[in-house]
Amino acid sequence: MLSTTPAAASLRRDMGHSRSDHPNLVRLIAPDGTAVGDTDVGLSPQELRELLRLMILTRRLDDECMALQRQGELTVYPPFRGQEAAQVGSAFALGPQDFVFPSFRELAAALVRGVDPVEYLQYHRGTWHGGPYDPLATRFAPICVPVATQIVHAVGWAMGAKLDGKAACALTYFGDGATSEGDFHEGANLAAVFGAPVVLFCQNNGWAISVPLEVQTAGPIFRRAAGYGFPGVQVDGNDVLAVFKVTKAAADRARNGLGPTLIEAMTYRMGPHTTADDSSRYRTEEELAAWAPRDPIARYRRYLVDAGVADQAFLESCDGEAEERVATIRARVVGTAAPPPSEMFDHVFAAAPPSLERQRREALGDA
Amino acid sequence: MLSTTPAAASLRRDMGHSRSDHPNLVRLIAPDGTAVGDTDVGLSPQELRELLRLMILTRRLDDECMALQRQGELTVYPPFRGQEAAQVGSAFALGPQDFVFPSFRELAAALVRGVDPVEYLQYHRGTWHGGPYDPLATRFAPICVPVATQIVHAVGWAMGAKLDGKAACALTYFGDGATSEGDFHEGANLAAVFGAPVVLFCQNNGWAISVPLEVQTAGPIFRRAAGYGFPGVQVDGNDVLAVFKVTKAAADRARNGLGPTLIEAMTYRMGPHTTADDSSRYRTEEELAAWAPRDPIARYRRYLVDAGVADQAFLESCDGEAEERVATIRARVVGTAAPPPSEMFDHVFAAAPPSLERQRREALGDA
Amino acid sequence: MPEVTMVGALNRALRDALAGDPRALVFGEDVGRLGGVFRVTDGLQAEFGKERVFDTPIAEAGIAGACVGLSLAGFRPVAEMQFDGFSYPALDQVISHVAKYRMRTRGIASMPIVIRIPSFGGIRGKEHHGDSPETYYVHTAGLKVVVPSGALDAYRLLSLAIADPDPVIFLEPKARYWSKEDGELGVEGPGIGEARVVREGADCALIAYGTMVSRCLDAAGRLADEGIDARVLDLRSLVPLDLEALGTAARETGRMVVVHEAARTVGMGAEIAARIMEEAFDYLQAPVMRVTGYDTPYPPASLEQHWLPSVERICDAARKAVAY
Amino acid sequence: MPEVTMVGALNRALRDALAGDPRALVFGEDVGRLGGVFRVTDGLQAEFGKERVFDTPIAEAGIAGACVGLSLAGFRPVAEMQFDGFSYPALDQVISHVAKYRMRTRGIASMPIVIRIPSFGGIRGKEHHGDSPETYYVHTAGLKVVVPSGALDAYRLLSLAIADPDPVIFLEPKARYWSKEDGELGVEGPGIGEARVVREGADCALIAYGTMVSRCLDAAGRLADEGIDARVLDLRSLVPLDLEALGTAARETGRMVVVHEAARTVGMGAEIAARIMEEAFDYLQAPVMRVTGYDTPYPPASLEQHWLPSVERICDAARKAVAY
Ligand SMILES: Cc1ncc(C[n+]2csc(CCOP(=O)(O)OP(=O)(O)O)c2C)c(N)n1
Ligand SMILES: Cc1ncc(C[n+]2csc(CCOP(=O)(O)OP(=O)(O)O)c2C)c(N)n1
Ligand SMILES: [Mg+2]
Ligand SMILES: [Mg+2]
Repeated sequence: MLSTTPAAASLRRDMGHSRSDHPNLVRLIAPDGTAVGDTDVGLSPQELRELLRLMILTRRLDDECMALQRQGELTVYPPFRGQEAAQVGSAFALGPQDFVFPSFRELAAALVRGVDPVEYLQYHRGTWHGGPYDPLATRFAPICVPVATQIVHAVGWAMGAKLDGKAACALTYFGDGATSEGDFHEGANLAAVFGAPVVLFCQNNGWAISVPLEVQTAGPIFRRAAGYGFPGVQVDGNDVLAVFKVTKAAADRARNGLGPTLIEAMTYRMGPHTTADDSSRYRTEEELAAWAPRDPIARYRRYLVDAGVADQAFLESCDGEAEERVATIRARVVGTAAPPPSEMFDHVFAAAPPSLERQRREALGDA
Repeated sequence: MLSTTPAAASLRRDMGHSRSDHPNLVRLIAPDGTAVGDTDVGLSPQELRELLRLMILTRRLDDECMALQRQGELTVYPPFRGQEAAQVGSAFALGPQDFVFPSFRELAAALVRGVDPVEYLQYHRGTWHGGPYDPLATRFAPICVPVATQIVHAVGWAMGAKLDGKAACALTYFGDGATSEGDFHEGANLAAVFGAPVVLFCQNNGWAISVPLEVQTAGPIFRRAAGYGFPGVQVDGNDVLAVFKVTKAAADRARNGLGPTLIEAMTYRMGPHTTADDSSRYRTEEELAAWAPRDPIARYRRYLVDAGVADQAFLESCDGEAEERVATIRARVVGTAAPPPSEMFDHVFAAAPPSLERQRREALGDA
Repeated sequence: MPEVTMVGALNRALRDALAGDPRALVFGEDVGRLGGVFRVTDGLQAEFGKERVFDTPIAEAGIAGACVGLSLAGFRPVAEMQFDGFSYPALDQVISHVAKYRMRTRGIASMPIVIRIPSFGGIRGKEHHGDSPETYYVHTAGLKVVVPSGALDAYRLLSLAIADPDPVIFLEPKARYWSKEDGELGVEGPGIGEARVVREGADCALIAYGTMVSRCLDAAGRLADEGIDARVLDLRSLVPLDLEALGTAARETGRMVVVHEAARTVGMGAEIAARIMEEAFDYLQAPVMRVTGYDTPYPPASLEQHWLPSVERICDAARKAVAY
Repeated sequence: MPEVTMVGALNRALRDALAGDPRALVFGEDVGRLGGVFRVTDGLQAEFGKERVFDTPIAEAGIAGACVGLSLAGFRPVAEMQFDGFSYPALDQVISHVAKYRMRTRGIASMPIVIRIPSFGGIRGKEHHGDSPETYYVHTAGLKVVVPSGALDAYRLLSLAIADPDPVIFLEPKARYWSKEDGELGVEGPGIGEARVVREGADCALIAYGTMVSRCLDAAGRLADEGIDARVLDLRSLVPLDLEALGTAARETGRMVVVHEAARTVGMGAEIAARIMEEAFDYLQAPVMRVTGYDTPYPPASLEQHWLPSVERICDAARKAVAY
């Protein structure tokens, strides 16, 4: 039944091998750390180092979350290992006025945006839905599990920003699998028609749980954009500078009133779909091995060191800081208890109607 | 709020003026009836005449339906005037093994496919939903009102035809408005992934009720296809030979295992959305006047006469036959009564469960 | 006192909301230049501009989802779904987000959304143009659901719905669109969550909403001729439900008939029967009767009079309840 | 006798259907190579090939819509929605087409579709992974809706559902997936539309389906210790509903408790309360009690034990009914 499309298959095979295989792919740093494009993306040395620091920190945190889940401190956790550049590079390109609409795998982006990881992780701890960080204060919408549904929220917010005449954009994260949903399409088309300032950021990590890209779509995802009448760009999602550059350009474009952009960041999910998943059931060791040398952190570290922007001391400080911060996060996560059951009734409506008040009493007694 | 996209606006403005305005448009006969492409599409003179006969007949029938509605014999009716070439040319390109999934404005296509117009019109008479012609025998699915939903049915049927190894395709009709729905997208993407033999036939008539094309989409519709990884073609929908040609090619392609094609037929709805609509509220006399000279029937009639394929006698016979057939249809439509109320209960399940049987007795007595 | 149709009253409520709250927006399919297929939004785009009153592509999930994003941006979206049967593509966004966003964000993100849906049958509509979608919404915790039965209350309920901090599904009974009422438009009167006794009566109570309220009044008239004194309760608000009013009616009459167009199974009639049992079991003199649409798809126009609750069916049920 | 889990029994039912009917197809998200996120389709692709058991893109409306087209092409589609909360994007296709196609075509076009949906809570799942979607389907005329409570009946019901000429929504209680039963798998026994008394009792009847059946059995055990002899009825089939069995239970015990996880308002409990009143009003000694999820979104994992009907809540309701 499955007609493996040669285009999609070769895309996955070639991705990252050499740039010329991939005429459309934006890449500034090759997997071996050498510059293959203009790496002056307008960032200061300190900012360049900051990108590395954030990737090291978030990876360390990701690892810790896996451990926390194994130890029963989180109910389930979807790791982003391998996707650090895609998330850090894109989130770093936004300003404080912009609003992010994540999917469910964007802890790294959340951290970059200043969301408290402990509050974020309450979702995976099973103590609250969505966050429960403040989405309005952080300008980071709640974790959104129904695939692709958050895309339309981002478009709606962007329509509002445009109505308000604000120079701000929305950026929404979603996966390759999400592009098959009707909501992706309705969102993209609405964004185009209303000229909404939104960046549609697809982390194409090659898999949607066990379903490979070629079962998800028969054409490169970035090419969808032309059909809606806005630009689509494919970027090496493991090249943090390239991701930063295309996202910055798309966000500027949006804020300047030029409408949406679709970014397809080619990356790879090195871990399982979630801690509940056994990815050895559907993908090969060879595929994993082929992606290992394209690691986003190793590549960028080497580039920065070679360029003289980062030295050994800096690298060590990153590791040290990560260790420390993650220890604090762990302690706070482990320390958080379930909310009182009354909260089930508190937030359904601004004011609970009498029938719900009765149910609250039924559940909790007259307390 | 509405960002009128120049591309879409100029498309509507230019459509039909001259071919060179429109590099992508397939056109064989210009609005003035002169050939502007290779008009040898593999049809015999008799078949060429048949196309004209069918267009004349269906337009006459369309007019009659409008009259029937005004006289209270139909509850509501969506006219297709102006779209005869799009429907007749495409339906004529299919074989008996193919299956059509219409929207709600395809009476002309239904007639070409051999559906009894009287049974078809029961829908608009309010005596039955969907048809009630036999969709399996006629290979013409029931009228489908929820916009775009039929597209996925067509894809499902085509997946089945492919599984059965049949050299058959599905063709689904939908409007420009339908392309904004999630179901359009999910259907197109599924079709691509499964290589389903389906022709996605969009009658772009410029309007979705009162909403013009440029509010519906910011890019030409046929260009969506590339994003899914299959061909998209834009055709002059008022040029019956061009429509036939591209549809035949797409159907052949599908039956030969090469997967889906998206056809965007540029046409115009000369009448109101339905008899319940007052289109003067939202579109101008000038726009209507600009489309009048691009009439699909006048153009093709002149072409056939000039080419010596049709003569005055033939044209008169067409009119005469149309008059006669439509009179019969009218008489039969007017003669059909409502079905017995028991039918409300008869067709919900293969066998009504006891609780529904009770409701039947409640409604109808123990009869 | 001026006479107003329900369409006119709804139009005025939207106009007043747009004028009174600069954050209110009205959008949907054909609500702009056309003024909606039922003209409920007539003239609003001309008056308030294309930025605040606008047409969307045909994308119901997109419309509902955009409401969520616009709410986060501080707007008050008032969206239209063109018909009951075309509100279903938006159900996922409504169930998964519109209803849950406040809960998910622990009350931080309000969803002051109104989704207007011309609903119910009785206008000889085509398939998908006569559905009663209330159960889908009423069962979804986090939504309020209201249904006006006449013009004045339509103004009141829509004004209150737009002002409400929570999402309100606003079901407009198409068959009552052209019904007229005399009186001043205003929001004074019963709020969301309050039912209204529209006819006093001591022998039994007819419980209804939307189009069925006037049908119950007709039935009550006929029953009066037979010596049966029927009370008629207009629920107005399906969520929250006025348990007080239901309990009172049950205790005072002991004989209850619930009337709605929706299919019977898990329709509002079931909920009301269950609630009445919970509220007033000892007062019930007869089982709560349900007069409803049948458990079949809405039938074609030519059969709808056999499907919709008729005055006769309502009277029959009331007679049975009284005679029980 | 062999011991089988519900997952194993469902897997066997699918395998037997694929083997027995060359027109049967199994598809959905991750049902192929992975064998489904719950392994219900484990090994089926290897055994029957990628043509008959296949993964789809993440497109629930597309999956449901494809079922319609495949039915017209003469297939028997057995589709999976990955979770309750992800079945909603397909609601439009299910309500507008899957449920109505037979009616629309006057019985010419059968829709022998099964849509399997892992459902309900109790597994400490994330948001959208613990919903009880039955009301949406039960209210939609034209669908059958069944829910097994144990492994053997899961085999029977799924086999019957696949053989059924009409669309069946097959809700699989996730919390029971790993429950085990001893016995031979077979289709003999109660059909779709028949409830089953799983424990006899004369003082009151507990009505449940899915996960709540075993909880009711636990409650009945505890009640027995207190001298209350509770009958437990496993509904199995929500549409068609076994009115006979409900009527009998009501007449014989006079005290009824309905238990489900879904939110209370217009949940199955409402329908059952209303039906029982219609069937057996004169026999009722107490109002029908509802023990249900609350009218709130399904809570986070850490609170689910406060939300789901517990043995204690069920016992309380039964005590109240008996003492009424
Ligand atoms: C509407 C919906 N359908 C199904 C699911 C179950 N599901 C969760 S994640 C996932 C795969 C998503 O793949 P992709 O979009 O590529 O994101 P990734 O997991 O790779 O980050 C699926 C099918 C869901 N969450 N929502
Ligand atoms: C899902 C859905 N939403 C809304 C409608 C109401 N409606 C009926 S026809 C129509 C416009 C369709 O436009 P288009 O697809 O261009 O087809 P055309 O009418 O031009 O043939 C709309 C909005 C519908 N039938 N279905
Ligand atoms: Mg992915
Ligand atoms: Mg159109």
